[in-house]
Amino acid sequence: MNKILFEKNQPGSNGFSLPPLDFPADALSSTIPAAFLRQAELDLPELSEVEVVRHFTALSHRAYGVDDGFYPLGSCTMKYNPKINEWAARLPGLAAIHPYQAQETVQGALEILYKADKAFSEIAGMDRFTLQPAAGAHGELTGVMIIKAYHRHHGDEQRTRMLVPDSAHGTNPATANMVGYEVVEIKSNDLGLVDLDDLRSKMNRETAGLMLTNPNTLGLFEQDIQAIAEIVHEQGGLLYYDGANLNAIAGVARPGDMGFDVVHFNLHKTFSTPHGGGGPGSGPVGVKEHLSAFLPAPLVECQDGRYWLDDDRPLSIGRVKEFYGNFSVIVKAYCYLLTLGAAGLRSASEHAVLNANYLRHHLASDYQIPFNRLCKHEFVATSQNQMEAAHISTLDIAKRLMDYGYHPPTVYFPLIVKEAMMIEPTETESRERLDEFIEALRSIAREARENPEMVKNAPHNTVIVRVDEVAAARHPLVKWEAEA
Amino acid sequence: MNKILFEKNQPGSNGFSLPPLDFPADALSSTIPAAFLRQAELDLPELSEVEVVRHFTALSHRAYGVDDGFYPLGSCTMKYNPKINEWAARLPGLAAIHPYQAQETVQGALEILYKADKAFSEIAGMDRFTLQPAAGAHGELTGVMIIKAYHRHHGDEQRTRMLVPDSAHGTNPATANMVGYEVVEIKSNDLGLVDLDDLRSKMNRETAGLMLTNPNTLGLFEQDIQAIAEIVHEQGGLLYYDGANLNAIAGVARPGDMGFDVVHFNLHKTFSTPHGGGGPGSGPVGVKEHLSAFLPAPLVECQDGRYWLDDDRPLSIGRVKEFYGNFSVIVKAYCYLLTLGAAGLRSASEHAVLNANYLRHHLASDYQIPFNRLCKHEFVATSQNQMEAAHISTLDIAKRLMDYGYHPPTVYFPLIVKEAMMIEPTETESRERLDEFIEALRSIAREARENPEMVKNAPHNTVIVRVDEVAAARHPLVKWEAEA
Amino acid sequence: MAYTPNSQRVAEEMLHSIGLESMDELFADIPREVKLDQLLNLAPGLGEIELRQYMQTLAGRNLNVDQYPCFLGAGAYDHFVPAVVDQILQRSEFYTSYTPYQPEISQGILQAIFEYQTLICQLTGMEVSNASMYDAGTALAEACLMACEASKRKQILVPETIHPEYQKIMDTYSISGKMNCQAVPGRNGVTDVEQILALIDKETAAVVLQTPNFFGNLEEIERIEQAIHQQKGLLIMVVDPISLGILKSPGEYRADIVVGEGQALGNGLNFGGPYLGFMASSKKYMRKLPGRIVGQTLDFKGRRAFVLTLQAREQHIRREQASSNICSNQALNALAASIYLSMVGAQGLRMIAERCHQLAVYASNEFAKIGLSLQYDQPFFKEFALKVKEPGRVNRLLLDNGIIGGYELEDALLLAFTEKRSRMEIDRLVALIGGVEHE
Amino acid sequence: MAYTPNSQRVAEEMLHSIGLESMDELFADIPREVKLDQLLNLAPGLGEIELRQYMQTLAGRNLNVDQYPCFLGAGAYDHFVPAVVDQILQRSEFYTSYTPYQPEISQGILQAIFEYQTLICQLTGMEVSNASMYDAGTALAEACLMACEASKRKQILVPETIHPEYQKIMDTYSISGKMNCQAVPGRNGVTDVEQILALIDKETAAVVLQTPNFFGNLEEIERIEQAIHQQKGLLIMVVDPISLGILKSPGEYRADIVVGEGQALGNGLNFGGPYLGFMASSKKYMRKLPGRIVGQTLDFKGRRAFVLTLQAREQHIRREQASSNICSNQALNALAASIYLSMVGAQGLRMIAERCHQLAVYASNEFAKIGLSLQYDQPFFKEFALKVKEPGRVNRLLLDNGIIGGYELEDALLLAFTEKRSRMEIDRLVALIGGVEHE
Ligand SMILES: Cc1ncc(COP(=O)(O)O)c(C=O)c1O
Ligand SMILES: Cc1ncc(COP(=O)(O)O)c(C=O)c1O
Repeated sequence: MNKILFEKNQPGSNGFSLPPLDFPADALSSTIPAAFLRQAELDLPELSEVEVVRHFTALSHRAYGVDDGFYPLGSCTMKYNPKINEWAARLPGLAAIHPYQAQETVQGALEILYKADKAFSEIAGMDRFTLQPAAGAHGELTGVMIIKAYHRHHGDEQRTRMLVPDSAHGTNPATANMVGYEVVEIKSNDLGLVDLDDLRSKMNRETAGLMLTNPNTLGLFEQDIQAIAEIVHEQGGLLYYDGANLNAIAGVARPGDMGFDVVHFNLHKTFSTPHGGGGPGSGPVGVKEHLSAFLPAPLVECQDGRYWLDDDRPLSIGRVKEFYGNFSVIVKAYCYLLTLGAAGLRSASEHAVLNANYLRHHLASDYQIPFNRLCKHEFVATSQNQMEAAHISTLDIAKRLMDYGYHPPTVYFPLIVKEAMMIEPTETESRERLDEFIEALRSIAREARENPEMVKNAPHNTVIVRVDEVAAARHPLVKWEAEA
Repeated sequence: MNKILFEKNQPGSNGFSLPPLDFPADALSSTIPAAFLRQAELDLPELSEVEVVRHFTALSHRAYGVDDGFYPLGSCTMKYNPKINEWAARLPGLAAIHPYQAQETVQGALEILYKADKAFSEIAGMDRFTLQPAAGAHGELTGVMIIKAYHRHHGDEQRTRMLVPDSAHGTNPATANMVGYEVVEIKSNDLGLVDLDDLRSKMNRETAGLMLTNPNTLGLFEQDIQAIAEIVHEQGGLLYYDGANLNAIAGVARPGDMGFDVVHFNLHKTFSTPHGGGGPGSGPVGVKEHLSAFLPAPLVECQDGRYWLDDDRPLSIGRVKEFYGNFSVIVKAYCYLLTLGAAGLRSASEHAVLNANYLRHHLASDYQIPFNRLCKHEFVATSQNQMEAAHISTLDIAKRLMDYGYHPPTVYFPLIVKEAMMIEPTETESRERLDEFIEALRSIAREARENPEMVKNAPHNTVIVRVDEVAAARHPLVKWEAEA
Repeated sequence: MAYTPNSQRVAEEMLHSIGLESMDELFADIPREVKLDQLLNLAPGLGEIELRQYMQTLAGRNLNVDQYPCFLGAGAYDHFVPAVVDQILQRSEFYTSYTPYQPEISQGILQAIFEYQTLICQLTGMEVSNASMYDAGTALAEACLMACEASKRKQILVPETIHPEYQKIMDTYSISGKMNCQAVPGRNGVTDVEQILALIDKETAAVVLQTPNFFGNLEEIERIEQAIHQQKGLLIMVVDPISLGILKSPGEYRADIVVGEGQALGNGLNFGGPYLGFMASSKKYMRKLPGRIVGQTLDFKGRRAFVLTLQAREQHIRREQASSNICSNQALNALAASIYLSMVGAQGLRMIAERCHQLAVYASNEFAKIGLSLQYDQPFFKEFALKVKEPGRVNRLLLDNGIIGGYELEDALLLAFTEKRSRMEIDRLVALIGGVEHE
Repeated sequence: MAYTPNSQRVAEEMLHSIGLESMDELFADIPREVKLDQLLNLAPGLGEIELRQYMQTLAGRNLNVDQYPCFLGAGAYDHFVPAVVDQILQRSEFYTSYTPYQPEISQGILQAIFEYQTLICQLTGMEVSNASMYDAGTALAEACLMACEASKRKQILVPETIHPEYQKIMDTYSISGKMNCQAVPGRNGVTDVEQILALIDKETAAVVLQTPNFFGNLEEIERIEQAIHQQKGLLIMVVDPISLGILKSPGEYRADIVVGEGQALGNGLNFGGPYLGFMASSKKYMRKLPGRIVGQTLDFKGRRAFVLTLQAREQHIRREQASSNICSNQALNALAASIYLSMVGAQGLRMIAERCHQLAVYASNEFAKIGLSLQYDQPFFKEFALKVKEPGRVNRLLLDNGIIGGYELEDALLLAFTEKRSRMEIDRLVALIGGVEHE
């Protein structure tokens, strides 16, 4: 049943055709020297159109999206992706335009970029945004490059270290490393927050700054954020805001007001653009005035109602992406902003936080919640109770949730919590959905006590059961090979 | 899990809004007298957008279309529905136009109607088409009304009978009745074809004509068609062509050349437009010159490259449909015609017939095939072998096919074959698909011998098992009622 | 481009496997005299690239209502359609499937129809709905046939305030001899109640009333309802589903059969189709309804299930005894209607209906301010006839100014106002029409 | 419009159930000084009706390539995209899902990526492909970092015939200090082979070669390949995937890492994004590849299954030791590429590549006929630089005549020819340019 595309090869079945050639054309070999021409066979599968459609339709039936149900994948903000935004991004006037068209022929597109920059700046409390970065990690990269360029510009070449909390997402340290910084880890304290003493002890003039997620990956707001900013700034460092968790506070508080110098947003999280099974995303980066000279070029400017691309930015770090970023994604996020407006944005955050606290509160009787106090848009539970009772791990619970029709939460992250289960409901889920989910998790807790094998061998109702990941990594088979 | 829309009602969850009112408006009661205003509560379910999307997405997962696999539903021509046609019909210039717009503002739409008429006429061997009818049965109705109008016009009011073969689709006799004719059934002979003697004995001057499907519902070409036409015409009758089976002969032979006076096409069969879970279809009706005055009005005419609607047709039967028919469906069919062209259309018929004969040939060893000779685009098999061996009916086999991932064939039709199983593969299926299907049916035949209960209790892998149809009809519950 | 997957080589192998040599032999049963000896006279096939460009060109020859504000109504309305609707309709499980004959594999479609039936009953206040008809006009014609059969009478009274196309369709269907449509002239834009009352007798199978009627005006129903029911005839009503957000439902009026054009419920204009006719009745007439009906039942494991039911009414069982021949209907359009109604909800529908009406009232007031008046002095819903000297000329001027004007009546323009229209657009409309009229 | 389903009443009940009184209390942990005390300065929210109209207005302010034939290329191409692609992409199971972390519930997406990887390997002739990068430019920058890490060297030789934006991205990424990009001037529109050969030494981590290069010309690879491999450096190639329908694949050239802009494979122009960078390498470098990789394995019942594999390379495991930070990639665009390649097949891709080339050759011949010549005398694929006096003026004239012209170089116009262009369009292009040039 479950054949690979290549196994469905049916020679001669492909019906594709081009318009008839209506001019004399010579053989390829007369216009391209033979040395440049392909000798190797090009072995792509041949399928009829209906078989292509059936193949991918069948694949879709083996996948699960937000439109299929509740998707409490922590840190990923799997909210509803509005359909009107999909429609808008597909308008020929927005989809069928070339990035190098004369600027007077793309005024509508430039206007969107310009206004998105303005809106993001307002939401972040920053002064200027670049829309080039293609995802969150790419935004981090851009932001940290800006930090480096800033320090260089100020002759601060000695700053070779970047502080990153131990609760941070893996992209944070990886980013710092990629930009050439030595990563210095900051400990979390008993409250799950940045340990100020540790921060103080590690922040110095050799340090470029601190990358922080706020609320952090435990879903907890860094209440000492002002102190943190002071410590970093005092030593000449800059504060980077990983906006993956912005959905907790958009319209309620602003990174800029907290003292952050650079921020990235994840449009594919907070701003409702679909994740696409792993992308495309968009990770715009905003900065305060003192950093804006370093933003990638070009930026869109506006004069007398005319929009234009300003590429004359001598201090710019350069370019981090072809053209102007993931434009269609930006269009969808912009539609979302227009739909919600100021009040809607705030209300979305409120409901996101309410939903998370509601789940946290009602799950606490069955699951250990290490930091069981007011959380923001997500929280971390663990399988400790179940582990103690019946050696049931977070992975087991995650797998069993699939049998109940759910996508599992994020698991084993953040690293500072053992057997972490990071649950983010988002604001687009109704109380009914949450209650059902609570019931499912309670039922699994019951099963863990009464019928642990059921949980340990889960999932049972999926198209495959658990896979041998170790074998996969040890003997990687990363493309299809015809059987000998 | 499987809740009805109304059971998902969540008061206050609907997020729909209108633009703000930017002018003063009085209360309704001041502009509409109270007697006209609704008193009864309007009880529609309230859902958030994501829940609407999830509801219908989940429903889609409990359905099966051509894009999900082989769909050999005889008489229904479940061929592939090309995606480019869906795209074309959704172009704002074709989808967002009002039927009463000034004709100079819809020249492109009128051109499509005009050219579709021309193309259908060429394919049918007829002189003129109306595109108003919304489906096959509606085409029949239109065609038979035209026949009646023709006879009336010629003072032939005494013609009160319509001949219909016993193998005909139910819509044929129902149509004749609906137009006020007495239906006279013509027997099929041992070859499964119209019994000429019976026809001769029943055709007379009180008879308006004969409704015929050719190839007929057994998938057999009425080889005596010329004699049939002569018998009917000799007595002043007219010959109606039910085009449901046109997919067998498009581009190979034409109803007009066979002597038919009126024909309908099913664009949702032969011309690849999707069936939509039961519609919309389109059933254009074509006639020979002597009948064209009776076609519904308006028709599209063309002069000097300008297209216009001609409503001045005094002999017209009138109108059978609002506006100009199911325009979007016609657009898709027209795209299909443009894609295939003359050679492609013929080739499609050839492959449709080849596929049917291939299946017939290779299934004959396991299934009784009452008329096991050259068929056209479909053929009828039966469960007689299985019935004799193990009391396994056609219904059982049909249900068991679902477990193998197939949509069942049409069953218990035509009525003249006991336990009929009408199989129409269409031309868009590959040999591999056919071979798999043959294998499945053979396997079921084996099961019928070796494990009959497996077949009798089928289906096993579907979301529900067989239903109690008798109870449904006896105590009809045809809308959702809130539980008391 | 071709959609046939079997290559020539494969086709030959298949032919051989069944003992044939050539494709031609597959057609050996067709007499030579009726077989084509050449290709049809059609253009050669196009690839997708060319088809795309060609269809774009044709589409470009039409002005569309996304570009030009549209005040045309007259039975097809430029109402708002949420993006969700088409997103769902494009799910191929829905649009590439056939009528759900096999319930085990079609529960999704059957349930959707069952929900549609329920929604239509809610909206109309009726007890039973079928799964849809081709459009309002054909639904009305079949409703009349149904009334004739139920009452064993033939006379249908049809006020001339009904949509002219519906009237034509009824007339056309009358060729059967099974019904007799008698037109009853209107008065001041509504049905002449006195005249109808005078005509109703025990020959009358049904009276048809459309409200809002073709001119947008609201019809008085009560007295006619009483009269026709007294004579044991039927009341057939034709309604605008959007209006039911605020207007009294046919159920409240005690109608026997209700039909209407469902296009406004989530279906685009599409140059006139596909739309859908909805059709509902009281339980009494359930077994006389044409078309598909889905019922709820249980599967043999006791789970709720849906299935096509009451099929004994239909052509494929009843054949020449069936009173309707309908087979395929407008299932996908009905699905659009269900999605639409789920998206807007009761409150949304009320808001939409109210807004349409408010905009129409606003427009009529603005026209009044500049001395233009309505053809009829009647309560209206979202559409009214504006008196103008030369409707054709007005429309041309509007078009020149980027507005799709109204439906041309004699000395009047029938103007429709949907919730998509804005005050600004109406102000322009009024100014432009005022300009011509006061020339 | 709102997407939050819980009404105020429900929200209050929820608050109470967790012991709170108001929404504000949910933010009690945020210090007052950093909390907003008013709404953001953003416009009030729009309903779908208004949003629709507004976005249509904005879209209407752009000229699009469906209306105007487009001869712009320079890294983004107006290639044909079959309708099937978007139909599939709109299936919400694909586009509303996250990265397939949980294999049991994501087999469809994992298999699609596995197929994508296989297709890219086939196309490039390489052994391993990742699941996609953001675009060609970032893929190239990461390929260079990868080469540096693999070779433990820092110098990257970058001919100036590479796309200028890719060069800029590489330069930007060099801020890390992990690599050093040395630009090497071109000669007559191609890499100056002699100069590169002279520069290659045992400090050289890699040479980057783009073919067809930014100017559309084909680069000579062999001698450079030999030299860099002799010095144990890497050959990184940047290729146009469409060209691989006819041109020698990087695998045949013995490239070590290959990247390219995958936009042309079924992705629309979208004003520059989202596109996708594809990235493949020989097996030797598999464990140094950035990004997701899907592998085939078995589930514990022995069924074929797919899973994200070799994750030890990635940031979420390796953290500050990871050489790339990439997390989300361009999965949906990669899916588009797979659908595209399945739709056209090997033969179709060959036909498309050939047609692009033929059209370009036809155009160059027509230009030659009227005395206009190419900037460079080199074999090209689908794009070439035409010498013109004032490129900006030519482009404006073309635009006035409904044609989207080329990319403006100094004294030249870079013109691209996809299979969507027709002889007629090219004839007009030639005539118009001829007109200005011969003024
Ligand atoms: C906290 C945090 N930071 C960064 C990222 C990386 O974002 P992206 O996947 O868009 O690159 C994620 C994504 O899950 C995240 O949760
Ligand atoms: C032979 C035949 N005639 C008529 C019809 C009716 O066509 P429609 O469903 O389009 O009304 C069918 C439909 O299955 C058919 O097979």
